[in-house]
Amino acid sequence: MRTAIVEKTIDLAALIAEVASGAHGAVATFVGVVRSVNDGKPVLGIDYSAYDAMAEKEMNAIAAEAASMFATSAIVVEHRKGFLGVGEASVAIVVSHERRAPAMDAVRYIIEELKVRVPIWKCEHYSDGSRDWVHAGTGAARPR
Amino acid sequence: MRTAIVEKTIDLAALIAEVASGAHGAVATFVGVVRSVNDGKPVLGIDYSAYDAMAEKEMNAIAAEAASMFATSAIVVEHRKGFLGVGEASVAIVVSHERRAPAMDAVRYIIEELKVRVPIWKCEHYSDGSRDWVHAGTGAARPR
Amino acid sequence: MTITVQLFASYAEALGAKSIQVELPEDATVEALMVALSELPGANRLPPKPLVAVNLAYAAPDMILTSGDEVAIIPPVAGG
Amino acid sequence: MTITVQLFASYAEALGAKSIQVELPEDATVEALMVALSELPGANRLPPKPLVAVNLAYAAPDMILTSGDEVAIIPPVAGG
Repeated sequence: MRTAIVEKTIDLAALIAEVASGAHGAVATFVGVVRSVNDGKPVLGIDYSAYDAMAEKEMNAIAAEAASMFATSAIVVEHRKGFLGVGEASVAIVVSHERRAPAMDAVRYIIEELKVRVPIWKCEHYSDGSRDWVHAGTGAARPR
Repeated sequence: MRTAIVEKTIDLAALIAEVASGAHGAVATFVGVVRSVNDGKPVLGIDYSAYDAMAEKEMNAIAAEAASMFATSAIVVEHRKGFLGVGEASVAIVVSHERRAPAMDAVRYIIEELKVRVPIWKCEHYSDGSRDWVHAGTGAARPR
Repeated sequence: MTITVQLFASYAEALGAKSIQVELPEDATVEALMVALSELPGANRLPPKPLVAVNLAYAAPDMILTSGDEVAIIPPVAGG
Repeated sequence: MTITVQLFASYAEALGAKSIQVELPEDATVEALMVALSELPGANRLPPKPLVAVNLAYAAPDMILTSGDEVAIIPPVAGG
């Protein structure tokens, strides 16, 4: 199990190789990608920023929860920060498991939790020169 | 949308590149892998065979159903046949979508349907020299 | 009419052939084909009601066969 | 006691700083910190009850702060 905030291009094949195992029959992945259009506005790119120490702690907690709930420690999560152009991967989640259902369930759990709990922000830059903070999450992360 | 029975190594990165798009924010994948152990028996590899024409037709029908249900044609499915060693990918499903939930739902729909409908068989070869046909699917595919 | 039936995987092994020819009356159904199959040597190694595909689609037992149909019996599938 | 509060993203822009120092009585709660924050210049651009993290975990309003705590206010998150 490994989670990280990274500043370089995410290499999905390397992440898959990191968790794959002959004992596992299933590898599920999710990759988030910067879209060219959001709410009808043409996007140049997204500047991701994070509260690094807390984001890494929270990502690690989420991965540990998934490892426990779905009985596999073959989990890797990377979230990128900095300026990303259209089509670049912002987040990648890879889970390898003996069976397919828990592999897919674990990926889904991790991305859904990451979206509401991990302190990462995005500032979208538009082709007209404007920019805006995106409030995609609910912000209603529960105190714990 | 593309589906195929293939005889060479599945290149997941190429499949992702095939369906990725600047308009899409999410790429979900599932890869099935030959396991080293099944039901406690050490496995050397699996010999996959298919009723090619029907398998391709059925895979294509499943992908078309997913494209309709989840509103994306950015779908690619490859299933390999022939003898695969432990750790080799037998099937890969990649779906790219504007949003994450339908991307993941579509991948799941495709692998679950593929498992019960597509006429592909596996003969597992064990390290003791024996082999056995695996009846993983229900065989209860519905006439249509 | 003569119907050629394709066999795959464990069924091909059980009957020792990749295809067999079955003689049936005109307008015979899939069910009639299954009865004819059950009388072949080695057929006791097939399940009593195997899945049948006609022209690349799973076929119901009451489907009427036509000369030239592509017919196959389908062992329990195990893709993925 | 003096509490250093880290600011991020839209909140850092709203207050024009990456961190601010707030003077609070001993045993002040997270809620008391929020009241103090709301009196700062530019605070009208923050929501009335922003999320607060103490020592890298989301904190309930009645949590008591201690000198040396790592405190941050957290804009609505948007990872992924």
